[in-house]
Amino acid sequence: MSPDFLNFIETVLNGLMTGVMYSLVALGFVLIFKASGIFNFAQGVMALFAALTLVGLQTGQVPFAHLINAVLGTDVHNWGPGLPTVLAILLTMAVMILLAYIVEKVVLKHLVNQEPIILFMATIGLAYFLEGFGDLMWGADVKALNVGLPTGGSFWWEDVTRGWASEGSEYFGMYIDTLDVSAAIIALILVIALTVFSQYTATGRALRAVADDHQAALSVGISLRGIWVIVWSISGFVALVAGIMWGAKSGVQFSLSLIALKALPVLILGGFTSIPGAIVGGLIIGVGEKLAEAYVGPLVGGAVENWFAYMVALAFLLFRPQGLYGEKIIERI
Amino acid sequence: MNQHIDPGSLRADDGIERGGMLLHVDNISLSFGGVKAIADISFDIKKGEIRAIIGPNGAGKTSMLNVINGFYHPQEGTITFRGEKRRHMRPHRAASQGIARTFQNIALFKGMSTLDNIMTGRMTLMRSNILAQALWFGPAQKEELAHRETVEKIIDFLEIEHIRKTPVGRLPYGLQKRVELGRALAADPALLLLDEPMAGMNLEEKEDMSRFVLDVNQQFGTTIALIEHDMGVVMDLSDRVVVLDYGRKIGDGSPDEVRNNQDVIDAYLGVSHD
Amino acid sequence: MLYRETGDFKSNYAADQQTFPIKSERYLFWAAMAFAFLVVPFFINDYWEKSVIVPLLVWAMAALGLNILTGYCGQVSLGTGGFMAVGAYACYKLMTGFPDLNIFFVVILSGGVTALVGMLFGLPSLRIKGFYLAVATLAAQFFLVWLFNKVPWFYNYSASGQITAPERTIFGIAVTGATAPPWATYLFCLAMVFIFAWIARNLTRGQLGRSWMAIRDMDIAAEIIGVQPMKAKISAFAVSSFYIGAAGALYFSVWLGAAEPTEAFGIDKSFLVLFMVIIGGLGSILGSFLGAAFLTLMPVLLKNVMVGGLGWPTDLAAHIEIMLVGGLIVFFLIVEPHGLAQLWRLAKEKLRLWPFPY
Amino acid sequence: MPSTGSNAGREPVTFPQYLLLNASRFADRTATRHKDLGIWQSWTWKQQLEEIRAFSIGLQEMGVGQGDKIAIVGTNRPRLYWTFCAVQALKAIPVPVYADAVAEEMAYVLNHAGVCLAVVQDQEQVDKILSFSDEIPALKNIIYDEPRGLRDYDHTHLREYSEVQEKGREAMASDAGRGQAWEDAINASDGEEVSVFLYTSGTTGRSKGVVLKAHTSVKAACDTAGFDHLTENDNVLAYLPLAWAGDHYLNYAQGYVSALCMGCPESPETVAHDLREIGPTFYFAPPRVFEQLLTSVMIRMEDAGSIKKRIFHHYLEVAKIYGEAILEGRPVPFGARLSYWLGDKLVYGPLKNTLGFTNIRTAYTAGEAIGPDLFSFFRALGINLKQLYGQTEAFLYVTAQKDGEIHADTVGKAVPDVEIRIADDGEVLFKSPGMFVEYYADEEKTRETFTEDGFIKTGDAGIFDSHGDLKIIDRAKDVGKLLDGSLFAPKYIENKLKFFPNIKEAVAFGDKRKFCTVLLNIDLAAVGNWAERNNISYASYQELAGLPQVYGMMREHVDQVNRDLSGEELMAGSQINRFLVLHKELDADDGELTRTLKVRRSFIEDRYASLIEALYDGSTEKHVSTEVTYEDGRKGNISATVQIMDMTTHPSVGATQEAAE
Repeated sequence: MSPDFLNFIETVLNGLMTGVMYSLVALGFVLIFKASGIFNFAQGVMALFAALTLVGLQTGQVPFAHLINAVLGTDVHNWGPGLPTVLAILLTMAVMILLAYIVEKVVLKHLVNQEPIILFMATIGLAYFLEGFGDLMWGADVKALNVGLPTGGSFWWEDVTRGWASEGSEYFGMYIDTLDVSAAIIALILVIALTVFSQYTATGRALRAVADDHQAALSVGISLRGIWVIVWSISGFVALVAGIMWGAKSGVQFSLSLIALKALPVLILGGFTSIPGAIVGGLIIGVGEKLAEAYVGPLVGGAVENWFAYMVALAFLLFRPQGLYGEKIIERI
Repeated sequence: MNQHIDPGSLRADDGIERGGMLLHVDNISLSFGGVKAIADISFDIKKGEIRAIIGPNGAGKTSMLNVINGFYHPQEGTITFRGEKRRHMRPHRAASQGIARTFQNIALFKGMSTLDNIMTGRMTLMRSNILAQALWFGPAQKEELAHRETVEKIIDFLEIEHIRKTPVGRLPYGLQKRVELGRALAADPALLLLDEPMAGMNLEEKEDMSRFVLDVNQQFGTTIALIEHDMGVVMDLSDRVVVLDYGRKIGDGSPDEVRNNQDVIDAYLGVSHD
Repeated sequence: MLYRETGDFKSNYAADQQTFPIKSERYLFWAAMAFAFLVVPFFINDYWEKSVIVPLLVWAMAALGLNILTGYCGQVSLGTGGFMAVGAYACYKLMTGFPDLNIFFVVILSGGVTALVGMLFGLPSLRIKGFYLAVATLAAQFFLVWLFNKVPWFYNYSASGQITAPERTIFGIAVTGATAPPWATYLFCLAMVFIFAWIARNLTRGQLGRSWMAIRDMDIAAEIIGVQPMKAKISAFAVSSFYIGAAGALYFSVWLGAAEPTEAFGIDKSFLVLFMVIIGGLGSILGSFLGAAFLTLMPVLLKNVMVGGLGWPTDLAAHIEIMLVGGLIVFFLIVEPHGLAQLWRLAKEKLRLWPFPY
Repeated sequence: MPSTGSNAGREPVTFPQYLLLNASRFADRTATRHKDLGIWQSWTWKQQLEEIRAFSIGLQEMGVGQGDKIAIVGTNRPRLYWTFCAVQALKAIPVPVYADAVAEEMAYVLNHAGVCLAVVQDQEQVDKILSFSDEIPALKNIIYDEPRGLRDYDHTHLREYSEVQEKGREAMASDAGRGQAWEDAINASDGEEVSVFLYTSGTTGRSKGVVLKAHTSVKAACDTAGFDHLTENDNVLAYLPLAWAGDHYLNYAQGYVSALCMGCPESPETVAHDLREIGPTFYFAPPRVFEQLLTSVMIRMEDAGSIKKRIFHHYLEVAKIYGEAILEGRPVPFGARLSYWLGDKLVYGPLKNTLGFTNIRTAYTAGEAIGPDLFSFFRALGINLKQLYGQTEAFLYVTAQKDGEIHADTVGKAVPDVEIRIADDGEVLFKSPGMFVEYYADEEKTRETFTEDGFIKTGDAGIFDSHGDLKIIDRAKDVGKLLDGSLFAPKYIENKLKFFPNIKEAVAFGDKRKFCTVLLNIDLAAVGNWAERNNISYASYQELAGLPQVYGMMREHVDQVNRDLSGEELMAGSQINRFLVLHKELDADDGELTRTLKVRRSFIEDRYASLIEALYDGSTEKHVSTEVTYEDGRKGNISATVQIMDMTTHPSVGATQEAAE
């Protein structure tokens, strides 16, 4: 195989890995959208918030230290060496569930019959609030997150791929980050778990019932608000996983919340209500983006990644407004 | 300013005599992804008449109206309106040719006042360009005020003066229906399509609405095609009735003829399909 | 309570349809305008100009634009920052390319250029709605900012990649550039915003405005009664982008004086303007102003209190501000989805009926 | 006053002459407004002249001439008001008819007047007239204002208003001198012709057609317009029935002589709203309208927040104490003035504004007695509300209160050029410039009404109080005398009692008896409310009426009335000696009230003869059993033992009254 082709494969593989991350975030969107019709813009910030909380707990930060110092004139930062990773993850999960509960109680409950666009705006507000709140609680500085996943390039894979190159060509093997691989595996497990959950558990069935028909679900005695708390908790969990992966990869910082925006084109491709759609869409966007950066980027000065996904989505929309997996809508009046 | 303007001036004028053919529906078939909604239906509407379209639920009545005003595009057949033959047309084109419409489930613009809703009905008759509108004073205002006057006459006609500036979302159902009729009338329609104008009304409201429909027909000479479930209303109001069932036409004629048509009786009494 | 409407009747439609049909309100409005135009210029200083009033006016202009698109026509846009960038760069290119062109026309032309770009990005709205459209506008946002970053022609190949506004005058008085006196920049912005608010009012009260609102409230019915969806939507995009572009031009040339795309025109600006429109009130000219005022003045106030008054660090204040803005958005959506303008309307209704409760 | 008038300096003596005058002196001032199609359509005097002239000549073309009677039927609409003038211009006679009259009544009036043409508002009236048209041979044509629904009617005898106007315009176009001839004919009049037939509403028997002459009508209108300083800057809202003498006088007659601007409401339902928009400067309403207004104000305020409510009531108190004094320019302490000023900003001003009363210079009420509290309420807000006493036969005004000389219980002094005298039996007699000629085609009634020296008998009994103001106490035929010879005016006493919100009805007895007694009906809503607030439980009206606490309350009210009566020289003798609270509500179904809810005195006297006997025989209670009719028509019996209470009377001195207060 020629090095060019191998480079191409490498790009595709990297794209797939990134795509998995996108899928992970998109998954959170889809879950909430299916169950409540809410397009949760705060999903990205939830990931950031989860990651911040996790790091904070792991490293033993005092919450709101900044504020406390400013108000009381003290100088506190840490309360101790921090919690073990597993405990920190569990605690963070508890925080995310609490958050879901509060969101339902304080926000959603009051917006039940509003138009989708209003709910969408509310989640934007929520995103801002959470962002400010997270920063206030844990500080805005970039933090490293280490939960013990392997990182760095895989030498084994480098060796294997070097052997694929045609004789005599200068090829030093493919670079692949082991973290990405673990992320992909975890994402896969998550997807399977969620599928199993929604297919085989009572709660899962209730979720699907609500997604199909709110009124009918209500009439058979499913508590909509309970469902909402569960769904937000699950997407909180997904956000936590995404936060861990992204955080471990590039540090816990504000830009993490922007991956939420990246999930949008993914959703457009996959459709707002389809879990497989989210996965496939994420992969397509991830691969497309990397390929575009590698092959189109140099022609126009780089950084194509920023907008390429949206343009793909836009083009796609014009031809198939209902998404990959959506049904054609017959409009009635 | 103050002289009483003959409401008849609202009538859109064309060359067709009263009683002449205004609309021909020829062999229209419409299906959605293999499901046939309308199968090979033909009928006509004469100028100046009230034509009822009746049939059980799901008979394809609303779809028929949707075809007539261009919202659905039939796979086969043609519509001839005022002598112009067509199969496909955008709804707003149909509107500007003089087909106005009310809807089964009220489709008013909820955020706008009664006045603005009815003014919107004059959409196809207003001409001033964006620049004139931006400057307002001058041609745009003049045009706006002239149309306002016409709209006020419709408001007067429908006896909804007291809700002129109320956002329609706040109005009770019966009044919303009336505003919707007003919006359709505002277009000076040559053909007025009414999709269940009396659905969900109490007896008194039905009587009011029937009176308005008759008045519109008599005073403005507007041709009306209406879908209605209340047989009493249909028999009282309409000049001719076409009966649909399962997307097919099973009867066509005067109210009496239709009443005695065996197929129609079967469709209504024999098999119920909802 | 403050209203005295007895005997304030209308004997023609022109009077009935005027912007301020109530006499006392009309007088109040003109008094306020007289104050803004004739009194404020004598007292305005550099701080008030740069930190409070000019920002307020610029954002009000942008909010007007977005309100036309989102509030009146119902099309959600997250591309405001990008369109402001188009206005700003068009302004820069026009200022440097045609040094003799009056800044007034530069701003108008910048709006015009943005309108064209807006129409282009508005095309998808003919096929897609709601969130899908929001995503499409995000494409505009990211693409445009990237474009201005990557194509040196836009920043005249300057080494820093920044654009800097040269001095331009009106009636011999500088309104852009470092030496422009505060009162001049203020008056320039005020006049622009006044004119365009008036135009916005005209457009929204007429046939075009009704066609926008019809599309917003029920697009299918609108089309059936004769609204051309394409004309309505594209015109909304064009007009909206015009305003946003003009705001971008003022933002760059009068307020900032220099700009660099990622910082000045990022996605956060899109959200900021969207928030102004929501908090102010969708579908309300007044709301655009109230929203802009609220979100411009609140940070100034918070900063003065927390940093100036309590001596807290700036970043802490910034976090609290973000949090508060987010919280307020949610609060407003819950308590009054129609924003400050609706609160104003309700208060007005109460006052008109005073002492009766209804 | 007029110098450029078309009748060359002569005082106009007919209303059409005033039309010509106004069209020249106030050509571009608005004469008439009408809320129609969303705005106040307006006509200047000049335009109004054009409209009237076209219609008038159109009528002429249809054959209308001197002495023809033209019926006018409908609500307050400009075209109907124009019809008056158009008809008068031809020396024909307008006959306004109540629009809500049933077919039978209308047929009577049309027949009696010999109407040959009817100008009506809409389809409803056309239908009504067509339903009896074959009974009225004289009636040849009908003209209607609103064409709606009439398109398919047989138009051989039916015309649209605008069509008639069109005909008039055509006639003028084809004959250049026609318009001038029309004006000349108007100017030629000496005002001796009949101006209008006003049919009395006919609460007692058939309606009578009051015949009024043009120049006397004009004179009366000029006198009162001068009295209240009405000018072309005034405006009014015409909302009372067009056929009522008051409306014809206040809006048409005074309107033409003072050239004020008259507004017509959009519809009878929107009067309150239209009133607020127009903001009249001169306003008339019968007491019941003011009463409803006050009630609705209080009810609406019930739902207000507690702070607002407190402000509202606080300042109402302030107004109650100082308002009238300030209105009349009497001395008031500075603090009170300040407080009233604040109240005006917070409560009175906005309140008047929402009611549409802000611009009122003069408001009148008349027709029946107005409660002193009600009267002062509006005056305390700063509204110059006054009372007048009028008669159709006088062409309205007999007396009116002068600004600054206001007493709630009088109707003021005679207006300029009116003479009043009180007959020996207490009946008020008057002679006025506008007084009528005769009842149309009813010589007998006419003769009965005039005294030998040319005064008119009003049928009302009255007295002059110490200020020389006229006080109407009752219908003359109901006024009687106690055995000791003192005057007994039952209605006067009853009204005083009924002004207490707790008393719904009162029936006084005393004519040819030793002393005065009353039967009372409590107001179930008001007293029930009071009982609830004081935790007094009751199961029925009967039980509530018999409670000792209620009797105590009634006793206070009766005592207050006695106190009032004792302060009035002529009435002091008829103080209430005994009273009882009736065990059932007086009810129209039982024949105790008329359908218009007026007490049928003689019927009650028979029905409760045993109770009345008990009132005079000194017993303290009486058992009665009364047959009642339930709403569904079934009959039943209720019986009760009714308490009778004795009162002490007060000596007849003015000083007593003041001391008591």
